[in-house]
Amino acid sequence: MDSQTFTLINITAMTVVMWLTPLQFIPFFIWLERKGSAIIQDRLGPNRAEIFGIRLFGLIHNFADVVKLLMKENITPSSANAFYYLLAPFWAMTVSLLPLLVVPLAAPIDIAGHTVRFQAANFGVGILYVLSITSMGVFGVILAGWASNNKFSLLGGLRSSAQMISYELSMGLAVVGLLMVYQGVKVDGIVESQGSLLTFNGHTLPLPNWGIFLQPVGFFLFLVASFAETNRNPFDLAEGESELVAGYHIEYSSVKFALFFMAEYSNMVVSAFLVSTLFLGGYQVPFASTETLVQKPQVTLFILCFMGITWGLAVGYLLYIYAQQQKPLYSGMKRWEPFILSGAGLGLAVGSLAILAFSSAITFPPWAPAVLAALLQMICLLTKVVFFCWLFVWVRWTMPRFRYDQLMNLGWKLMLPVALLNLLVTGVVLLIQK
Amino acid sequence: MLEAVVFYILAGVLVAMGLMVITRTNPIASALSMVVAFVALAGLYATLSASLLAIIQILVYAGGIMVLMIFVIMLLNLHPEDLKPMRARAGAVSLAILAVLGFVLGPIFLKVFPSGQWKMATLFPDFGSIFTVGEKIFSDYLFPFEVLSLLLLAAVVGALVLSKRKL
Amino acid sequence: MDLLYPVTPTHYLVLSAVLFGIGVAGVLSRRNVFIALMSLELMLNAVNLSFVTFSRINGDLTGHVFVLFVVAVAAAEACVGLAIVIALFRLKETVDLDLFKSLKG
Amino acid sequence: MTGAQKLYLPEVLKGLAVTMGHALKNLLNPKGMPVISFPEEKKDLPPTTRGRHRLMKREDETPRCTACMLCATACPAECIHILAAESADPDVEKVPQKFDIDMLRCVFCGFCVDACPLDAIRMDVPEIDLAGYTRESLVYGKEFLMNHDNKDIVANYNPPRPVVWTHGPHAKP
Repeated sequence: MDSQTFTLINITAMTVVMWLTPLQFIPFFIWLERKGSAIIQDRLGPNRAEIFGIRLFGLIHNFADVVKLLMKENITPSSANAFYYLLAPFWAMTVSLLPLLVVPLAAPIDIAGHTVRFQAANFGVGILYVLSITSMGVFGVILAGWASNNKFSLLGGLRSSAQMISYELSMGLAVVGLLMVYQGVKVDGIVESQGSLLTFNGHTLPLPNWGIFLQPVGFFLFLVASFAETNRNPFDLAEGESELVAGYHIEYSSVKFALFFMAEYSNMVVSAFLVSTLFLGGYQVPFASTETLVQKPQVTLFILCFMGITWGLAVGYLLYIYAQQQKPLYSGMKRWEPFILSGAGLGLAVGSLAILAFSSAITFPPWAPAVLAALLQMICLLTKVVFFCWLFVWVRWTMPRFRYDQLMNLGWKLMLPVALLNLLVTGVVLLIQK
Repeated sequence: MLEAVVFYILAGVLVAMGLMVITRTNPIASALSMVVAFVALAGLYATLSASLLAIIQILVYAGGIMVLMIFVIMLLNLHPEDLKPMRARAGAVSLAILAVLGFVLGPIFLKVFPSGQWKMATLFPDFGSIFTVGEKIFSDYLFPFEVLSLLLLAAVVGALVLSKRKL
Repeated sequence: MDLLYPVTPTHYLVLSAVLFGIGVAGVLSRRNVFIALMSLELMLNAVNLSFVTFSRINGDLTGHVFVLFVVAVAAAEACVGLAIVIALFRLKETVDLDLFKSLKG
Repeated sequence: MTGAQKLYLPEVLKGLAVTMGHALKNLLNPKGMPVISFPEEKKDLPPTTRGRHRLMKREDETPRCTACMLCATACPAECIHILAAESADPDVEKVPQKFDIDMLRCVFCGFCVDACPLDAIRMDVPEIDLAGYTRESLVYGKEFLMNHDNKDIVANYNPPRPVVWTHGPHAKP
């Protein structure tokens, strides 16, 4: 296989993977949202849907939802503009899947003379691509609001598009600060430069060279702006239930509603990926650069096993106490289910411990170090992404909704000046350091 | 061959959407066709290795100006009698004049500048990227750039003065 | 077939001319102020396409810089233009260009 | 708002700490959640709950109702449908041949109970999960209303205490 064919296959495969990644995250995210909101509000959350008695702590509810949404009546309002009405959900979904193409899942690795890249598209314009794609996302909302021919959806669409445009500015400026610090626009370059340790004035600080430490203000601006961009609480005025019923997707039912719903969650997954890639070092494992991981596979294995042990034990323990402390709540739940799952966690922990114990005896085949490093980096990135997914849920069930004038004031009178000031300070500091 | 296919697809979309813009009765439909036209134009810029401009085209035109336009169209509660279709005679006449002009000027143009006259130059690396364009702006065109920021400020203030009911 | 393939800069320039022509036709034949504004944008974009093409022909970035300026000016124009439209709409309750003739003597 | 509150962020962090505290507490001690898992566990309802209707019976197991139609007239939702028939008992003029209550229309106002001169209809069966798979299953007939009452409630039935007016025209000195 010549290198060109290999690159083509590599890019195609990664494109498919990056398109599917948000889709894979959506059921998990919805489950997280439901269970997270439940435990925040002292509830149990969904626990009823089952397949042959297996409930997986409410995860089966997503399948039930899919079936429900697919079987519902697919309504098109008679006075709606049919073409644009149909176009809107597809537009929203398509646009929400595109930005992930530039996010690298792991550092490129060399296997058998070929370089495998874990990034679908390495555009020269890098992160600007993401900004431009997200700016196209407004049209889905606007179209849905206008084409449904309903005053509530029109109001929702107008609100949400005004909000998205306003916060795009702060988001762009926060990214510009990052570009100034890392001296590049390409996403893989930004992630690579986050692998080293933080140096300030010639001193090396015991902190990774992450965007959150170099641009703390930019990080908060980007985070808040991404909450607003995804129309997420506390900025979900587009669907202010108390006044607009459901906002721009009020007239959508069945599959079309499912598309909007999925687009919303997929947007959040993309935001989580972007925040962790730009500001939390992406795939970089803190304090262990890619070279370290590739050259010392023992270290990689140790970290992997350590993660396996801790997570296995934590998950096992949580599920065990769940199984122990059931009131007759989940009546009809198979009693063995939590035990099996907690056993799996425990098994993961024990297996990791065993590998760790015998790791000095393992001789690595030549391809193994790079693959292990890539695996660890992917797990690291996914951990960060899951954390941000949880943050989205956490904030949603904590914050009340903003009022519209407060939202606009925050965007234009607080965040935009702060972002500009952040740029100024960053520029001055960079000049002094030179 | 691939370049030709890409060019003709993008050009076809661009011209079709341009025609849609001027023929649709409903301004929203026009504006959305315009968005698609801009995306096609961005693609054409990309084939001319102007990657930064392609992104700017989508970011500013499609994501900014057109959203503003659609926003205003929705904001003004247009009466149905406002939505007049294209005036067929005026459209036909203007297109006819343009076609005649094209048929007169086109051959002259092609005579003076034959198809093979211009070649795509060999490019220096990073042509059209954010760095090279930025370097050009902040070295040779610094003054116009600064003046431009003044213009934008004036536009912002002007728009505010014009559209706000009570200052 | 010779005319169509291979794609030369002339093709881009012809496309630019066609786009400009569509814009002119739009301004001439449509009285809806939004569509007239959009046709103006089409004309600006046609010119931008020429700039980029010439820039590509000469391997020089001046055209790109100019396009950026044009985009900025177009943004300013759209912003002020739409503000004027809103002000006029408040006055006349219409978006028909023919009815905006009060300045005419 | 003070300056720190205007910055939003410190207050946001405080709020996040509160919710995270709840989340962790409930994650580690799911038993502590104040949750009733409804269809299996039911909440104890107070004895004065206004629940589903039942028809009272005489000692000879015939309905007390004499099909006087006062309840059906008083009903604002028009959910009571009565068909009268001759009574076999010479002391009683009529009995309901049919006494249907459409629970899908009932608004649980209790006017029928107030209207009944014979105390033949009561709304004291503590059932609040009135659900069914068909509309027909929620139209309760005479047999159902007479025989499906909650025995405990019936045994301990305490009519509501009469209102004692402390002021106004009915006030007792």
